[in-house]
Amino acid sequence: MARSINIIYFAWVRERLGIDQEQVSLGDEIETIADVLSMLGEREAAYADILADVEKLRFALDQDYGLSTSLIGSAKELAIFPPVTGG
Amino acid sequence: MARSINIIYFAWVRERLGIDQEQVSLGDEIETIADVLSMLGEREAAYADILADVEKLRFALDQDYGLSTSLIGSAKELAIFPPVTGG
Amino acid sequence: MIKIEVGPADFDIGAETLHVAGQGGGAIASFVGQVRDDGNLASLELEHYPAMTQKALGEIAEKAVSDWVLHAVTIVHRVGKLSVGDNIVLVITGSDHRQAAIESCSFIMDKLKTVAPFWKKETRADGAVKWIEERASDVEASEKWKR
Amino acid sequence: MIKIEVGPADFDIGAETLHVAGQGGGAIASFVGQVRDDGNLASLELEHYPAMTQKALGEIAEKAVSDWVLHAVTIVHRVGKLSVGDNIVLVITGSDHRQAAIESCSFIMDKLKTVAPFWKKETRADGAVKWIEERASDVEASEKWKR
Repeated sequence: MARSINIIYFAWVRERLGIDQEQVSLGDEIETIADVLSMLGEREAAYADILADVEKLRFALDQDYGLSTSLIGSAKELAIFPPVTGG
Repeated sequence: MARSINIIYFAWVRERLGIDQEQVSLGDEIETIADVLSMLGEREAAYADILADVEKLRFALDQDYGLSTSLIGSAKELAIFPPVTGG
Repeated sequence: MIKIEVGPADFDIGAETLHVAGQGGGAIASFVGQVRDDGNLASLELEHYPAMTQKALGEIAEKAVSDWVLHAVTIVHRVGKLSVGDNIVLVITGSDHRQAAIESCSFIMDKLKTVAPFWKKETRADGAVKWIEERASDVEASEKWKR
Repeated sequence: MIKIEVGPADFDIGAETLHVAGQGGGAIASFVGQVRDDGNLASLELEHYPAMTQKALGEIAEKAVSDWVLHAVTIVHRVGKLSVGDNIVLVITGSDHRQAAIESCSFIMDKLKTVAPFWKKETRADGAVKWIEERASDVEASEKWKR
């Protein structure tokens, strides 16, 4: 059965991609956040460029921080953003 | 020439002595704060009792902290009080 | 006892302090962060991740309450467009003891800086726009807590 | 830039914070100490040594300004008869950086507690009267600064 996830972008990631969120279907081979990033990059070259440096990105699965190696599991929302700078 | 100093008391020192300040003449033999305490105690037994434990007292000469061994010098005011408890 | 507010509205430091003080203890520590005038800043835009912000701030506050003996924690963080001198963030902690109040306030700010999903974009007087980058000193300050 | 007030009058935390914030920087830390309700406290009387208080608080503030980069320091300390919940002391520091603001605020409170010539006398609900004694934890907190 096809899984899907809502991917949500913030700050310069959102601005450079030109999109604030998108619903994406995940094939069975997609296990980790890194897999999602690869899939997005293969789909569109601009994504590969913008999301290339995972050191400059932070990730949250269903509003909890994750790493690029974190398993997507049954998460409904993946957020991709730069390091936070509030306060 | 006779020296004199104003001695000023605070908190329970003031209450137990029953006086908030007094002008006291100092003989030439009076060099340190401890000498002043001894002199006061010899003058009046109640003072000896109340000022007996220098560990429980703090001293200031002209509004700067001193120790019982500090020299009186030309100070005009000696304050005797318990450890401070503000804030 | 934990109060968290995130939104465009400004806050009233005096009123928020009274609110914390009213919950007991005699020691209230607070920190206010404002938009700092560094010479040619025109404005600051604060973006956040609404679904995650409340949760992240709530977890920081809960951790403070579990690690120090506190009567109250208030965190207010503004979002949207702000000008030089405007309030950005307010953290207030109330305790029986001043060290607990001050330390926990410092802890909350350090964690908020590195964990809460806010992003600042600055516009310079000449029109240049830039997303503020993470500072190494903030990461160090956050990591030093070991909690 | 250094403001020190000692007297019976209450203080307005919001107004005092604005005063510090108005002197620059974007980081304002404050501490408020109040008369704590520990169950049967009726009132608190604060005595001080007027000629020395201003000097002692001034020296603490000057030390803070020399050891941290601060735009402003405000210290307000009340004297006279106070009731449960009343404000006693307010310390506010303003800086470009939050650690400088928070640390210097903590330093000022620790030094004030052990150096500034104030004494508290408490009256219990049953009429018992007692001068508060120095706490070892306050002495330790003051000494840990090594400055």
